[in-house]
Amino acid sequence: MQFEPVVLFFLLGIFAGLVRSDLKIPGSIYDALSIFLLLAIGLQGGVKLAEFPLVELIVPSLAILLLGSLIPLVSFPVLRYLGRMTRADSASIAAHYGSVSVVTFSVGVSLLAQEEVDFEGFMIVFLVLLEMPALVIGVMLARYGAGTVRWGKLFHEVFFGKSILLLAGGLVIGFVAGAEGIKPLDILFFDLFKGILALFLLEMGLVAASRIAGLRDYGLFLTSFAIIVPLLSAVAGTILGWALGLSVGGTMLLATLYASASYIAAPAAMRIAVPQANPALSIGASLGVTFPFNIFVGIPIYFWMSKFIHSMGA
Amino acid sequence: MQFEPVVLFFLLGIFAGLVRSDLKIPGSIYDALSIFLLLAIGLQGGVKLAEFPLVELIVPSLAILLLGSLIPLVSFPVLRYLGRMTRADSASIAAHYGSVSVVTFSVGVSLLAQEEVDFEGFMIVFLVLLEMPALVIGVMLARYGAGTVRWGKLFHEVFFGKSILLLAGGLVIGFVAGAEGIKPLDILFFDLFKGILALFLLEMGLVAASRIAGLRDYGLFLTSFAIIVPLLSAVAGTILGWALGLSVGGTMLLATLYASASYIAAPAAMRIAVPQANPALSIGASLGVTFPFNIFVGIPIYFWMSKFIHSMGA
Amino acid sequence: MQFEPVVLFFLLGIFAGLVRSDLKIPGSIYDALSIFLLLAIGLQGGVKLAEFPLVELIVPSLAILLLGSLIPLVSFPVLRYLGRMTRADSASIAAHYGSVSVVTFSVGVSLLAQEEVDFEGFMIVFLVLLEMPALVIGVMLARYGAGTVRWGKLFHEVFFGKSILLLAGGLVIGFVAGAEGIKPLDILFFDLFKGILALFLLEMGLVAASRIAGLRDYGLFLTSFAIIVPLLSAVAGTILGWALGLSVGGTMLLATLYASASYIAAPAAMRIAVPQANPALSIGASLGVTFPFNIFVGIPIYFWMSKFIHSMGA
Amino acid sequence: MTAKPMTLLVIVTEAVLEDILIDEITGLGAHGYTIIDGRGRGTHGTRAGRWTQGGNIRIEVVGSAQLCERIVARLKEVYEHNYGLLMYTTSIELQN
Amino acid sequence: MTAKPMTLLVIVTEAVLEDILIDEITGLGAHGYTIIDGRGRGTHGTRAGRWTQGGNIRIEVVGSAQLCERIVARLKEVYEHNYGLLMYTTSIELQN
Amino acid sequence: MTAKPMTLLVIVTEAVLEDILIDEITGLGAHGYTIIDGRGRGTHGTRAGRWTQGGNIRIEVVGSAQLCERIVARLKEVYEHNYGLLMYTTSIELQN
Ligand SMILES: Nc1ncnc2c1ncn2[C@@H]1O[C@H](COP(=O)(O)O)[C@@H](O)[C@H]1O
Ligand SMILES: Nc1ncnc2c1ncn2[C@@H]1O[C@H](COP(=O)(O)O)[C@@H](O)[C@H]1O
Ligand SMILES: Nc1ncnc2c1ncn2[C@@H]1O[C@H](COP(=O)(O)O)[C@@H](O)[C@H]1O
Ligand code: NA
Ligand code: NA
Ligand code: NA
Repeated sequence: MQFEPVVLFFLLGIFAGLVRSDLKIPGSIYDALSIFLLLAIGLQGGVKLAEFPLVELIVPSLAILLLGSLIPLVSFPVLRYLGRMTRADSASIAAHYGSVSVVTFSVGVSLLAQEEVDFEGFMIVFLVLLEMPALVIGVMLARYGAGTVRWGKLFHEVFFGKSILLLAGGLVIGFVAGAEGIKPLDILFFDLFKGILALFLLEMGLVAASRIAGLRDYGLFLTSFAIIVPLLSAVAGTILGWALGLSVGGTMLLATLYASASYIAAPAAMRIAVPQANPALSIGASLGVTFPFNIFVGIPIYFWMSKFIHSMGA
Repeated sequence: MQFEPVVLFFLLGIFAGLVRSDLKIPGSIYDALSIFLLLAIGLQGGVKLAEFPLVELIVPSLAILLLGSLIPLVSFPVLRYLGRMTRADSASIAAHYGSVSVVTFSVGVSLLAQEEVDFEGFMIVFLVLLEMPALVIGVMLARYGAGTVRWGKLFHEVFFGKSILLLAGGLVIGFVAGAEGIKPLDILFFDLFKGILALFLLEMGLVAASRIAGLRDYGLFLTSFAIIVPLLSAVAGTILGWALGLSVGGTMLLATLYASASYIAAPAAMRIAVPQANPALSIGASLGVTFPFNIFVGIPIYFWMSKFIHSMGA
Repeated sequence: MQFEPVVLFFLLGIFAGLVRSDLKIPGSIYDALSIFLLLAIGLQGGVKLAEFPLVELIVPSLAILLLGSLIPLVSFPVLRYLGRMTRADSASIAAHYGSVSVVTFSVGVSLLAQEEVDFEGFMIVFLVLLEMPALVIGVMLARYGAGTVRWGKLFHEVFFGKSILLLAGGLVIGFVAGAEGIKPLDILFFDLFKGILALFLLEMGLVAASRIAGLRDYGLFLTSFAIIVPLLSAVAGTILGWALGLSVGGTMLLATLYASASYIAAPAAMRIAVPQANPALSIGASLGVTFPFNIFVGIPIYFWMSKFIHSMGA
Repeated sequence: MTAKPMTLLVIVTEAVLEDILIDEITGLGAHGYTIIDGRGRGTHGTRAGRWTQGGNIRIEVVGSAQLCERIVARLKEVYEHNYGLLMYTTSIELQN
Repeated sequence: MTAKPMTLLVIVTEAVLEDILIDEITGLGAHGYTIIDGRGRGTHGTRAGRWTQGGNIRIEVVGSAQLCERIVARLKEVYEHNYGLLMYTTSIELQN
Repeated sequence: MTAKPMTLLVIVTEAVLEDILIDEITGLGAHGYTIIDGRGRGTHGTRAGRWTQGGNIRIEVVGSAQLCERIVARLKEVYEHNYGLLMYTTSIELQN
């Protein structure tokens, strides 16, 4: 199975957290690292997108969005009736798993670079597209028949929230400037990318450690949910990616997107829009179980699945 | 007209600000970026200066300082009598426009690099020299015949304030160490320069957006002032640069220096030394009008002017 | 004598501090820089260590630890009886000088790179090993026959404190990933190292300046102690390094380690474990005297000593 | 001295509510407020301020007793149930 | 209104004590606390907050007068001698 | 308990004044002060703390009523007119 050194920093962070080290990444540095990652991912996608006929993206985008929307819609009844969770918690968790994680995606990109496998630049467009709809679905599930939602505020938060804004902004800048215009920025946004991802994973490990500690409180059901749903979503993503004619790398990244759970955009949005939900449950599952699972086990599996389905098809 | 991709980040920042995104560059990151920019600009200048006979700088320095001092002296009566502003506001705004902006200068340097046009390293000496006198003139204009000024505190603030200190410090380090000694630092201070300038412009855009929103309060007079004075100053700078025998790049940078308005050193100094002045007016004009104008329209014009006057002279 | 441009940034920081400039490196940036330095030093060591038979390190490690433990044990009576300091102060200062400084070590590494002199990668293992025992000895000296020590807390603080954790964590990651696996991180952790060290030294200068100002309060005894003890420790380190068969670079770094005094780990540990000690004395000596002495005078001397003893032996 | 007796209301709550509470407070008539970042522990657990949105804020409002009462009543009604929230008042002398 | 009279205890001390004092305070029965970073000057000199460990923290505890007394007594006994420490109390109305 | 009744003076003002006000306060006889960074809104508009110099600071001084009166009088005279400034006092029990 493929080994990506960058995940060692995540392990170091988990270790530091578990032994209660005084190591802390200051909040402002964490913010700066995430601004960097989002912009860099966007720029990388934009540069690649510039060489691509955009209209050809419409059909695959719709297909990917449709399948992506099924994830929260299927997760909700599972959580609500199988897991006997409150309506608010079920909706909030469903939204987390329907949305995506930029860092998980980045580790996937990083593994592909390591393995020298190419991927379609427009995958980043899907990353942007997939971040949003699940949040809206989550809020609708939570409020169905009850109370009013401040939709305006929610849409604003989602569309102009910093993650979409930086991803989409980077995409546009990369697209407009093109590979040539971006060149003087390459060293910051491309060459340093992996090192900064490593530092980010260090912090992720620190935070995940505090979540892992609380795992037993969430129970067996939620822990299983946090592993099985990503795996099934990845299978669906692999099949769809292959059906859409994506490359091995692109198919693997689509599976990774479906399998990943949000822990930045979704928690903030749900805390405001579905305040009755207990944030410890949703963040605990997505950050304490799904994120490490994807980093260590999932991504190599999704890579293998993608290679497998492509070798079958061939 | 020349296009410099780095300004796209400024646009993204303005957009984020106007749509009231939650995107924020943490204060400490902003501080770190500006420490970096100031040091890097200083180092770049110092390295180039090391290859230059310093005595030859005395005469051009005096000429450039003299003409530079005219900017606040001419602006003051215009603001006071044509614009009917208070003495304090007129003096403070005059000081902002007499002083210079390091980021505007950096965008100019960046455009020259893009166009592969060289410039004299000692331009950075002028950047350092021009930052100060206008502030002193501004305070004198404000206090003329009234009250006492804490000159000691003001001079201390200006000479040992962080912007001069880092610029001049970088200049001296670059000068002492030379191109060879600085080499191991190149990758941080030279190769990353433009990427970090891009991040800085993102934050500038966010802040400029909040100023642009307040523009209508400042009125037509101040808005026109914030465009016309830089243009006229740039014309004067172009002529002087050409007369002093500067290259096309050097002439363009001198015009840019004259045209730029301070929004870091001047606001802090004026808030202490001329507290009666309304900071919203001076910062609004310099950051909400002049800075974007220079970035998008001014610098390409100044470049064209410099090429024009040199082709005429030839 | 060798000249390392990076120390010019330390001078700039001292200058800025002495003239009371408003220059400040934000706390979170300082934290980020130190996290970076510790990880980078660890990674560099780990990569080099990967090519080395580990068992051969056991004997030299023990010898180096033993001699290192003598430094606080000898310093304590000198401070207590010659310097007439309190038991707590003597113990705390002894602990500072028995422990080591990562930045001093980094400047040594930097000088070796400048001079293109190689050194043994496992030196970083000694850096990790030497940080701890002196702190434990210091606490024992302070508490001998008096009160109880929270040993559990102290050991936890020392072993899982961020400096050891990042150094050792980097070491392990570098060791596991190897030169090949670390390659995509090279540009961040190796190529940027010296530039970031320069920024760190700028902040060190700012802080040292505030300590230098208080020097006269510490008196002649402590000032002399802060120069003579490092010099003697370096002599011992040079002899031991040569006797252990280390290269010129390795010998010089061992001397530098012994000569350096802690100003991060030790102050934090002593403030908790020996609260009666006056932190102004120990930090003043280590940061206000020993650190600048080592940077400007000591390291070139230790380099010369190492070359001298090796040329004698040859 | 022209000190005016006034009420100081201190609100400690989740940072995620900052913008919303600013709207509430000024909407109810406060002429100003002061906000400080912090961390803490209460009945809703520990908020260590590690994550961008995971810290506390401490809002101070100086105003009339009636204003403070209105703000307290509104926040109790809408936010107390679902969010970490601590509110207390004390009497002060406004000096300017 | 259901305001309950309570005591607010404010402790300003060295940042290095944060974890230890949290243990003390909650060990003595406090249900919560709020911590804010700061800087300051006192009889132990200036702590400008420049170094990671070199700043002050300001801890607020809302509780009964007895609780606050217990905390004050304990901190005076153990920490006052060796650490920078300021403690004061005032009476407040807890609003929730 | 040896609690001493004292006055707490809280000053909220522009960060740019920090060094100057420290000189004023200690010059008027304060033995100490505590400063915290913040942001806020008042009659001089919003200071969101975005720019280095664009935030507020909150200064606490514990002292005698006379000291606090002197500081208030001085700050009103010199700074109130041109700078954002809020000052209030309350009585506290100093516990150490
Ligand atoms: N007894 C207390 N003393 C001081 N601060 C408190 C207290 N209880 C709660 N807080 C603060 O108020 C926040 C929200 O409280 P809670 O709703 O009880 O979780 C906590 O995170 C603390 O910062
Ligand atoms: N009179 C005072 N007013 C406000 N804060 C004070 C005062 N005295 C001390 N402090 C704060 O308490 C900390 C410790 O005080 P000390 O033990 O006197 O050094 C100082 O660093 C200040 O932040
Ligand atoms: N009513 C108030 N309640 C709490 N803080 C206030 C109030 N009014 C003003 N402030 C604070 O004091 C600062 C200066 O006030 P001002 O001079 O009114 O602009 C503001 O930026 C706020 O942080
Ligand atoms: Na997903
Ligand atoms: Na100008
Ligand atoms: Na040592």
